[in-house]
Amino acid sequence: MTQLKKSDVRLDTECRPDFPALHQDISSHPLVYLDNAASAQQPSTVIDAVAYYQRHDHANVHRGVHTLSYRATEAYEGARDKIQSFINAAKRSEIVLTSGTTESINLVAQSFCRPRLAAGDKILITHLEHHSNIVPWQLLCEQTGAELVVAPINKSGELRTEAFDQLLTDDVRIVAIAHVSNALGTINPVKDIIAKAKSRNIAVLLDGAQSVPHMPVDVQDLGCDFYAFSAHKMFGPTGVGVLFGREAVLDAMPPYQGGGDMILEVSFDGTTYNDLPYKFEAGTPNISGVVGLGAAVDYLRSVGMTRIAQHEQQLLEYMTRRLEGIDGMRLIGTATEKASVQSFLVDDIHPHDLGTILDHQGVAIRTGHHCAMPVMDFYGVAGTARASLALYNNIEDVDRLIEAIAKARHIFG
Amino acid sequence: MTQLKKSDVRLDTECRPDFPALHQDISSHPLVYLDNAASAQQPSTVIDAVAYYQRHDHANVHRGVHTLSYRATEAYEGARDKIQSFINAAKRSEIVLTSGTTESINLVAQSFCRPRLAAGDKILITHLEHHSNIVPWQLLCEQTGAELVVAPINKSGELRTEAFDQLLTDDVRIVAIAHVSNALGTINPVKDIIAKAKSRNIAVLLDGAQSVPHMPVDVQDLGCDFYAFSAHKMFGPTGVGVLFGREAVLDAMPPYQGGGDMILEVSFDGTTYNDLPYKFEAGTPNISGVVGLGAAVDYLRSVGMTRIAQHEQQLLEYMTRRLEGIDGMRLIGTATEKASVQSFLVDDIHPHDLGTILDHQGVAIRTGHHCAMPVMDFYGVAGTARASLALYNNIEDVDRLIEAIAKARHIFG
Amino acid sequence: MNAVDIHSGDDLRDLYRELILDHARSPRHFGKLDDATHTAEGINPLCGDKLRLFVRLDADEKIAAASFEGSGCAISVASASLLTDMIIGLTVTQALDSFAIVTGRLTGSDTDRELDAAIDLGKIKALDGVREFPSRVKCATLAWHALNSAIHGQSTPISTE
Amino acid sequence: MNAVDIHSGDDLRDLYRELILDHARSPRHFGKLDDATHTAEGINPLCGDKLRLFVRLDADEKIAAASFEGSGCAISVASASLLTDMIIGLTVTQALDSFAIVTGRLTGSDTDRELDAAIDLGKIKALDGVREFPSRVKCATLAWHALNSAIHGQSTPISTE
Ligand SMILES: Cc1ncc(COP(=O)(O)O)c(C=O)c1O
Ligand SMILES: Cc1ncc(COP(=O)(O)O)c(C=O)c1O
Repeated sequence: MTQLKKSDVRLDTECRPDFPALHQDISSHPLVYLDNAASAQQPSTVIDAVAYYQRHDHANVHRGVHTLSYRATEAYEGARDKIQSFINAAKRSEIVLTSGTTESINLVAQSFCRPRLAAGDKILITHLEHHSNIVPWQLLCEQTGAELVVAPINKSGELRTEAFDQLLTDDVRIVAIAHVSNALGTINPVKDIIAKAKSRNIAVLLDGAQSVPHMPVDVQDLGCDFYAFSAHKMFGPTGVGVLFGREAVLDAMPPYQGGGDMILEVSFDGTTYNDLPYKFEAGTPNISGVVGLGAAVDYLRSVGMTRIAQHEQQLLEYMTRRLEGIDGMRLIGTATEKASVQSFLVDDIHPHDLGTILDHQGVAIRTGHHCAMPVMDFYGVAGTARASLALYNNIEDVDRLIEAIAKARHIFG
Repeated sequence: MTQLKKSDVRLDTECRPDFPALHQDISSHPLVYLDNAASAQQPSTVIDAVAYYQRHDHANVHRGVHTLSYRATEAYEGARDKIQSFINAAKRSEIVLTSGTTESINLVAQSFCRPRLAAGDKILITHLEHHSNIVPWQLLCEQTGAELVVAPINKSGELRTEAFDQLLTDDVRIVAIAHVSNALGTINPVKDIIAKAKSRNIAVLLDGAQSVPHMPVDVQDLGCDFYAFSAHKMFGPTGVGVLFGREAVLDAMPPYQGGGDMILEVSFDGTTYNDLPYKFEAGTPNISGVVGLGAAVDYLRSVGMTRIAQHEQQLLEYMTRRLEGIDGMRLIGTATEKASVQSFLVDDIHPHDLGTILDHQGVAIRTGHHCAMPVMDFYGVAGTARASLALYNNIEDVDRLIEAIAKARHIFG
Repeated sequence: MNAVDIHSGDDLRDLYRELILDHARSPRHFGKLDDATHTAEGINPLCGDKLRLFVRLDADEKIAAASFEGSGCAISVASASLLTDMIIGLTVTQALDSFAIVTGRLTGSDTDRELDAAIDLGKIKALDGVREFPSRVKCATLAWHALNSAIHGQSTPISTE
Repeated sequence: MNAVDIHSGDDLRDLYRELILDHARSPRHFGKLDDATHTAEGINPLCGDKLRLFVRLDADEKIAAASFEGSGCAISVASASLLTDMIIGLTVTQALDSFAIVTGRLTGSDTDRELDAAIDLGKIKALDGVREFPSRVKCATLAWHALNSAIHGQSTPISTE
């Protein structure tokens, strides 16, 4: 059996003890968690930071003069600073805290695009997007008469760049594209895309839900206008996400939702909105969730994004090799540049049946369309099985996956 | 010193031990937390339910076949059932989980109202609303040319019902009104208002952020179309809220945000939306927050909403009497029907200075405009000090408040 | 992986019995029924199962023919196949009774012995293994819900999520 | 409440010194300056403080007159009042230096001794008590930020939230 070098890439030995959920049995087998692209587990530091906040520091933020409110505000705004530095945004006002990637993208569709779109304008996405980066644009097109243009992919699951270039015409108002595909693992050539779009003054949104947990991300280096991601995929809590937006762009946008905190003055004669980023944070935010996200950022930085990327890269190669070794295996998503995700089908076992049999052996994978039905249509399948890695996964996890698949083939055999 | 009857209304003795945050010193004084209208503290059962979920059951919901995903889905959907029964909604599909009251109201403004509003149509609110029930309608008016009509209040902070009746004309498309005012404590005559609106076929949204934690709420008995509230004011986590909507009304609305989970099928030729309530829950929801909200509902039911209302009513009466006894006291908000909140000003001490001095004695109150600037304008003040009660507050808390105010008067004296 | 085999063999074998695998591989009455009097679609967004059930009622309210088409996991396909096998020849009332019985059996929510006795479940009992797999119950009941709505003449697709 | 008095008396008394209370009650240079050459508004959404600062620069870039109007808590009003007292007669450079020094002193982020030495802080030191009350620092610095933006000719209201 091929082995990874046991050198400094064995992140898992270092990190696994930090994640309580990994240390449990499922159907009497130690859990192997390979559903990280759907949602990752949390280290104790995140869980404890949230609980500590609730036990000691909770109050509403921003408008309070009393001690707890001050502490809550410091904790909340302190997390924003951590996020800013984590993705290297130029200013803290560029970090808008949302409820997740989905809300971040909807915010851009409604606040940035909707007021400036005319019938016939185009929005350019790709065929490999997550529903969260499709449906908000479809809704927007219905509302405005704009047209959704979809750049095609090839059989490996890679963007067809020559076709993309042709679709990138001057009537495109925004390019919205996944940094990393959740169904296929493809890493898109986003720097190229941004350069081409910028040369035509077209705005670019990157859906970073699947990149931020797995590789270093530097929004200034990328040069995109918007970058959206979710805390729960990067070892933080659910219900929290981030929209990075360039200050000049955010400044020119009307608010998304109305409510407390996003205003400076409200009167029935007229209301003035608050400064960035508060203009986009209406209502009481997910304070404890943001505190948890701050702790998750601390955790990721302490491990180091480059080491994480290396570890996962090697593990992905190992997993791909092992999967390829199985008779009747069909890998879906075989791009040259890939991260942390492998979709597949075995024989004609329905992925859902496969998922059940694997779960019965303690191996958690996701099965189905992965919120990327157009990708499934492209490959002519109803769904796939998907194993997705995180920093805590290891060779043993992959071996358990392979053995469990063998058992499924045996049952269906 | 007047005393409450020590009978079964001493809820606080029963409940206080359950709330860890209450048992700490602030500036070397035991904390007196009177900022509940801004955000309430959480019982251990809520904090522990969230942490337990994170340690044992976390995965993404709805689309997973593996055990953790199943457990997470059960926990999430189980909380929805609890909420349904708590507010007595007819169906679980009427319970839409949102990020808070603010998002709930924005959802109604954008999905229910926006597609059906024409220039000149009216939206009727009142002068005592929270910014969350003003600004979404102002944004909507800008977007559609509709007109925001504001029903006046009287000096006690009560809705002027005869004026309201005159404003309730047939061109009103929705009445949006607080069940209980967060700045003044006024309980609005919502059953009357709903009856009048219904007789003209006008939709009604109630902002229940300040009612759900303090009194029994039965949405079927009320007969409103929408009811919005936030978990963090009812002893649950931040970042979670509820929109109750009548099934027939929700059914006829287009989705609010696009993304995962709110669809049945996505293709570039057209997308079909999911059933209720999922149509309105795009993206990964705040799973742990919803689990916490479920635990908060369990907590409230175990204590009993009628007992809570009685306890707070008696404590509010006591607090009002004690405040009235202070020289230079000006009570803001003196409606006959009130709940759990008292705003006030003392001498010409700026509320913010008062807040600091009280905090220094361990007494946490909120000061400022309470996200209700039009109310402040109405009374001609820049802000007020506000003490707001919850089930765990007691006579000693009120006594500490009174003493702390005396100290402030002494300093400014 | 001996531990796995020893421990988990039974539940899984119970779920994926030969009869189930057989019906999944070679579904009976598969295809469109051109002269159907009733039809309904069932969708299970969880696994992407999607099937359409066809029923032809004859003059005396008996099910003269039944078929289904679509795709899904082994459990939902086998369940649909077993369903068509079973309901042909039943009266509408018996078919609705069997809907109630089967869904009740599988969800554990309803075990009306009286009904149970009245109708011969036959091979449908092969689905019982699904009870140990709560996340799969919806696969097993999908076709039955479609049957119910087909008979009641509902036209929108029903979803078991 | 003896405990309160014994323990917390000092910090609070330090914050609300007589000088501060005096300036809060009877602010100096209060009102509009009709011939102002520079003006800016400061808003602190936290407590609803809102004030407008007026400055008149004479030909040789000295501050010939300064005033403010608006409303706010004792700390922000006293701070504005002390500010106007202090800056009249300073050069623009000195005024900007004192902005840097005062905000630095109060936030603890910047304690440039050199600057400190060059300018006589005088009564401004009465604001030092605010350092023990981090949530109030923004009240104390509000007028100073308004001064800074007035001189730099910014026209949108500045907010210290
Ligand atoms: C009456 C009222 N409505 C709406 C809100 C907004 O709630 P949230 O900030 O949780 O969205 C609040 C609380 O601040 C409130 O008191
Ligand atoms: C690529 C991608 N985009 C968007 C999303 C949506 O994220 P969320 O559900 O957290 O809003 C996901 C995760 O499901 C994703 O993988």
